[in-house]
Amino acid sequence: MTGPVLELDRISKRFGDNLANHDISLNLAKGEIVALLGENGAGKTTLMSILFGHYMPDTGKVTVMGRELPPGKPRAAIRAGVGMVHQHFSLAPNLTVLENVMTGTESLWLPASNAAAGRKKLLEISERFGLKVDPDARLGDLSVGERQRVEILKALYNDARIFVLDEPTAVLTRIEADKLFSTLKDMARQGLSLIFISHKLDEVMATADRIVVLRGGRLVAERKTEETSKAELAELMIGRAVKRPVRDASTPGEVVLEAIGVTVRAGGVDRLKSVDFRLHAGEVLGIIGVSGNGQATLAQLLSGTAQRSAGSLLLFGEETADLTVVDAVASGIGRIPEDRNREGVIGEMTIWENAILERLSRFSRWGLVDRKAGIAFAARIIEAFDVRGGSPVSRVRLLSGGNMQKLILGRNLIEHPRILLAAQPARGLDEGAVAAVHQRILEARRAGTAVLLISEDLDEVMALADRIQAIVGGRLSPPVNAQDADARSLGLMMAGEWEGREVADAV
Amino acid sequence: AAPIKVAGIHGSPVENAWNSVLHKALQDAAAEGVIEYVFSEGVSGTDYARAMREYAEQGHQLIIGEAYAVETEAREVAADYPETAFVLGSSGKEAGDNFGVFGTWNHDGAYLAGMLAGKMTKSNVVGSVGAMPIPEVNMLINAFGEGVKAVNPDAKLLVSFIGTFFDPPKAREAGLAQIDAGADILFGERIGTADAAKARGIKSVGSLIDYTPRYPDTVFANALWGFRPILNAALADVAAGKPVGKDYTPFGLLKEGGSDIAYVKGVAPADAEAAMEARRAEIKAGTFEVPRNMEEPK
Amino acid sequence: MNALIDILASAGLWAAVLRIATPLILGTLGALLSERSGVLNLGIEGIMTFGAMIGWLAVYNGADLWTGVLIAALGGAVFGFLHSVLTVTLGLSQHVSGLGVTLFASSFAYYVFRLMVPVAGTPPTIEPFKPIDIPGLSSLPFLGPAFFTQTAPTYVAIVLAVVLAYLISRTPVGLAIRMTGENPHAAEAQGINPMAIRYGAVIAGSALMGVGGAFLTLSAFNSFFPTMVQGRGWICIALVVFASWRPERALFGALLFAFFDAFQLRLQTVLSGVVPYQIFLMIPYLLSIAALAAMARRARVPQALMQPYRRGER
Amino acid sequence: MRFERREHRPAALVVAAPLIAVAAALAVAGVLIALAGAPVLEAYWKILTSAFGSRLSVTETLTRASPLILTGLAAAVAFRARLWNIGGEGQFYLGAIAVAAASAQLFDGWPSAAQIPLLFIIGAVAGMLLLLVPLWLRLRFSVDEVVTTLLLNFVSLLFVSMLIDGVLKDPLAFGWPQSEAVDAAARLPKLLARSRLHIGLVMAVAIAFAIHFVQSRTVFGVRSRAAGLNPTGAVFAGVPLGRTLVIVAMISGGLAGLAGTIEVLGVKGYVTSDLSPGYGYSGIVVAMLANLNPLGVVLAALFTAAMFVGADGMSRSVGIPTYIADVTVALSLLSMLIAVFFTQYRIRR
Ligand SMILES: Nc1ncnc2c1ncn2[C@@H]1O[C@H](COP(=O)(O)OP(=O)(O)OP(=O)(O)O)[C@@H](O)[C@H]1O
Ligand SMILES: Nc1ncnc2c1ncn2[C@@H]1O[C@H](COP(=O)(O)OP(=O)(O)OP(=O)(O)O)[C@@H](O)[C@H]1O
Ligand SMILES: [Mg+2]
Ligand SMILES: [Mg+2]
Repeated sequence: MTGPVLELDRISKRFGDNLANHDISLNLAKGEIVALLGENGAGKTTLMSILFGHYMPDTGKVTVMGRELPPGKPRAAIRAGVGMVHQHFSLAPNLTVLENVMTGTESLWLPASNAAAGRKKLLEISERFGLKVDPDARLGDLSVGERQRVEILKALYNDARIFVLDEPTAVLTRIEADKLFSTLKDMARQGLSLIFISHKLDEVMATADRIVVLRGGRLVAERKTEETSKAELAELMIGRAVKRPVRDASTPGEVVLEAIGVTVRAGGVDRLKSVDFRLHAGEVLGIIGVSGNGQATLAQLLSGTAQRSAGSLLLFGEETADLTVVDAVASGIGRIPEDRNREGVIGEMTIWENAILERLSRFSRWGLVDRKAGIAFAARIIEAFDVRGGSPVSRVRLLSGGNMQKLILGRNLIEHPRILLAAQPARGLDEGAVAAVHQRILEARRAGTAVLLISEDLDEVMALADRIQAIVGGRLSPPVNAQDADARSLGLMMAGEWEGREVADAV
Repeated sequence: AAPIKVAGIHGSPVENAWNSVLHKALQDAAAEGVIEYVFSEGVSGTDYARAMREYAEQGHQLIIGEAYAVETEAREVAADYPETAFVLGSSGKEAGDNFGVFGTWNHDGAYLAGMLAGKMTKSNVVGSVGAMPIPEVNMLINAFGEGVKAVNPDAKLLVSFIGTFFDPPKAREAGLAQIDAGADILFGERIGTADAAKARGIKSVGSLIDYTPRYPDTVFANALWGFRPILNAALADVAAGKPVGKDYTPFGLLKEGGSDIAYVKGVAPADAEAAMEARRAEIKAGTFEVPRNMEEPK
Repeated sequence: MNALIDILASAGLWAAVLRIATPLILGTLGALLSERSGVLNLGIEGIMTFGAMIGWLAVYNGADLWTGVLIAALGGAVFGFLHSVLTVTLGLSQHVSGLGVTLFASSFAYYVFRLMVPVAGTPPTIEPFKPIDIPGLSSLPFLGPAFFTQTAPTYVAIVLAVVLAYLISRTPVGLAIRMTGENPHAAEAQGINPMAIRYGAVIAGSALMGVGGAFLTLSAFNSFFPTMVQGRGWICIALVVFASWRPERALFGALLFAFFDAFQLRLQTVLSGVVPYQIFLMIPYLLSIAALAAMARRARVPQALMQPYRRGER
Repeated sequence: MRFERREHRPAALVVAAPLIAVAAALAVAGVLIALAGAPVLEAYWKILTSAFGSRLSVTETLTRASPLILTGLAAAVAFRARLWNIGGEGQFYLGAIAVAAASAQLFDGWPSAAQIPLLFIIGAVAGMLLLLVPLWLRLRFSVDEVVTTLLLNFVSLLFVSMLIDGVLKDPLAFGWPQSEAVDAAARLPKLLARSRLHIGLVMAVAIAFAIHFVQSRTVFGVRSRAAGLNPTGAVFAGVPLGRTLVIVAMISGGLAGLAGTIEVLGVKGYVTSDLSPGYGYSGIVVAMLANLNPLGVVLAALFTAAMFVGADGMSRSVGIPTYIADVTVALSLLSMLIAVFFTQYRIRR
């Protein structure tokens, strides 16, 4: 074989006082798939952004096919055959798929854009790699999975030989993810080289040829996949062994929350269709399903941000009227939102303000905020939940995702809520953080909190939940006990395979 | 005697015809050594009172300007600076000893120009474009219309207001609209009107200043207004230490040599010119008075 | 009623529509180009003023008319550059910077004008653009006087609207501008430099605004007056919205507004004072707000409008 | 070259930046003054003395600052909650015309003590109403308010111009388009005789302190900030977004309306269509200069007013075109914006 297609040579990058990358060197061979692993904030995205020219490295150079890339020029990287699928999608929602793909691919000074040729090329590529799209669809109308496809097509369209995918599966379901990885392997077989970033060790083990681990901005290990294990990788990432906790047996208490025939209508569509469930004290009820099937609405309903249009909701045995955020918080429902950056925190506000925002009335008198009490409350959370990276008066924006999540958990759990609503609580977190979050949820369960866990992650649900219901097209399956469930049967449920029985139950 | 220190405060840029009449008279006086002249232009209503006070505090003896948009405040300022003489264009009355007023009464000239236009129109429609229907503009347009009707009772007068003092392109459009509506002579209270006439090859009448040099083949008559007689009267009062709290308007009348008609001979029919000159003599002699109608022309 | 029909049937009305619309077309296209790349340019009122002044001043000092137009474009471009530095490079808030540019450009224009042209009665004049006679077309009955007796800049403005519509929807650079206005991060990921695109769009747009202003002094009239732009720039901002950021609709919007204005001026000659003229002047603003409300759900607004883009910041 | 956000702002820089900005603006203005053939150093001195050098100049500076403080606060309050109210100018005029109408038509002859407080309320409500329209469009149709508030300025000004040319026209104003004068009892007491300075200044400063208190200490302050910074997050935390924005809009529009009110009651006595030399727009710049801090608004408004009054007076003293005043103000605003930026960001490579 010829030399590596890509060489990163002694890359360093500093943000303020924060050393994001330190002296990192990395090679990639033709047809190879490398996985980049590391905790949140380890510097993975930074490294890839330097490779792609989004960021200027402080030192070091990037060489593609033997030619050094000028730093800080995405255009040069694209020309050299580097394609990047970003952690946060880089797409223009008001343009069509074809326009998104074609923009920037032609000389800007051409008097006309050759859309016909572009369409032909796009369709060819989508055919060849089995990535089906409608070139004329408005991007904003596509689902997350389809957008992911467009991102990949964009890179392929640019004749990329080297692919960088930053947490490509973070927002995909298991099924979509499996499809994605089979496409990626196919691409590698066709001679492309890939680097992907992931926190999911299963995917990494199943897909990568080689695994590179970053920690604290440094490259700490490099392993051939066949020579390593999930346990070793987890330890390399975090510097110690981590094991995800699993629930132990317990007997559930009385019913604290019951939904009977609840329907939620939003935007002219029934997002939840006559769903029933019961939540007991001291148990975890897992709601599993492919994203877009109504779990967000279910979470909103119980968070107090969406209202039902039919059915009844019994909270601690009593019929509730419309549940508002204030009611929910006041009646002891702890809420962990699905999107911590958008919903969970206000990044520009301080940690203490974020800690008390949803229970402001308790931290105020005569409409005046009790700053002292708020700071003390935040300090207690930081202490008890091991939130690292800030003091009560520093801005939340400065916390990493994992620590942000700990803060959110802390502000909900420190007061021992009777119900905890946890929506995708470990999404995007690294192994260590996932373990910590799971630990907290199980502790709460042990203390008698009723936990409603909404997740797309089968492993997570099977590890934490006592009973499991699947959500499909806004309908909830009847519950199954976790010990009776396996991946296969849950997969069937997620595909809606309970319909026959459901009718029987309802009679 | 030492030149009198005079300050001019112009609410508009001094290009504006009305202000340019004041400005020119003041500049001439300064050139002759009669006064020392400083000025501010484009002074908005909010700043006007401050400009007055600043000049008063700087020791200017006479302040010339316009009170139209600040009638109340201007009088308050004058009351605060009794040592300074204020003579301002105003729609109101004089106040105290040191606040004199003057109006812009060049309607005599407008009437006379109307007499020429009335005889010249073939379509029997004449147009007029004004800024907005304020009394002095109304009076001017009405006088022009009276002049037309005096010699041609069948003629019709079109009137447009552009709603602003400074939009020559708009005045031009208004003029063109009137030509489209049949007018074949335009009275331009606002600059820009004559441009419409010029574009369509018809004649037009100017106001306040002599527009003929600017539009030689278009503007054949102008209702001139002169500020020098008013200024001289005010200066004389200041020099003599007499109160200026009076109305200086009459010094701007044709009778007093303040206003007049300037026209290009031979454009209007000879008999029309003769009739007009006869009327002009009557006005000078005081035997004829042009009606002063300040109602909004319809 | 007959009077109204007479007005509508007069060629003069339609000729006036084109004339009144010209500076609005140019200004609207300029603002639109800039907004399509994600930058709101509230400097427009001042930039038009400066263009009106500097274009006229050049011609007054001996340049020919088209050179005057070019200089107005350059003058506009300079202020576009200033606005770009503030909003694109520094990422300052666009409306604040725009208001600052308007204040600066207009007062600077007046100051320079006053220094260069010491007052002498009414402002001096230049020989403006003359209506061009298009053989065959100009002599057509009704159509000729209505549509083919304009000065050259009017035709240029209309052609520019078509060109810009084509540029934005059909060319690679148009695509790049649109993507930058929708999501600059996406543009950068495609190898486009969003900063450069924004600079280009703002500067080119400002040049158009400058030309729009110069139309007032080089064609609609023949001298410069301080304050003569009279809010035409703000109308352009409204028209961009009314046009939902599409050049061909901007052309229509400018013509529609000019129609109201020309109609209003003619209506006065038959029914003076019946409808306050202010009502007519409010129309473009109210229509734009209504258009916004009607189409807001369809999300035609460039999504990154007014969002600064800073490299390497998340 | 790239800019990096500073996590900590060096105190020295925060002090030095505005000084550098003013120096830069004056340097450029100096070139223009020199072009006009005037002595530059004397001109600088005159700017200073015309703004602060005499009883007249000080009172004039303060008089001009009074409405600016209020329009500046109006912008600052709204911007804090990410409500882009560019409509201060229109709200100013509606507030002004409302009090002019009310005083002349309804309260004629009422005693000051009854009339003035009511007029304040009426002026504020008029401003509020004008801002509630774009807010409603935003909440109901998600129409961006930058453009709607901007456009409503022109609608509002035309509306006022229609009124003062129509039903509210002062019959004693000889046909000039202006409103009837407010009742003498409605005029605000002067702070100093023989000046234009009125108690509106005291009120504006007091309001700035009140708003500072509300924003930093109250539940509403925290909520409105949250709503501005991250609406989705705020809703999740139980902040009633619509209600919070409505209150913010009422405060913001109300303040701008109040600015118009004090200008009519304190200075002019009636409404004309040139009542405001762009107070609404300058208020936005003032708010930005102050970094949206209510107390900073007071200083920024004083600075802006002093710059204008100083440069305007200077032009009269040294005999150069008056337009230099606006040029100087524009230059200092632009350079101040840049300076504020560099206190928040540093250059990296
Ligand atoms: N634009 C930026 N400005 C300042 N600091 C940054 C920026 N981007 C990254 N960092 C810093 O660089 C470090 C590495 O961040 P990076 O995004 O590369 O982490 P990551 O490994 O991709 O994490 P994750 O797994 O959560 O995506 C972070 O700790 C952060 O402090
Ligand atoms: N714009 C920024 N400026 C400075 N530091 C930043 C910036 N963005 C992120 N950081 C830093 O980056 C670190 C990691 O941030 P990052 O967003 O990658 O976290 P994360 O764990 O990856 O979150 P998520 O899981 O949601 O992606 C944090 O410590 C934060 O301080
Ligand atoms: Mg991350
Ligand atoms: Mg990352």
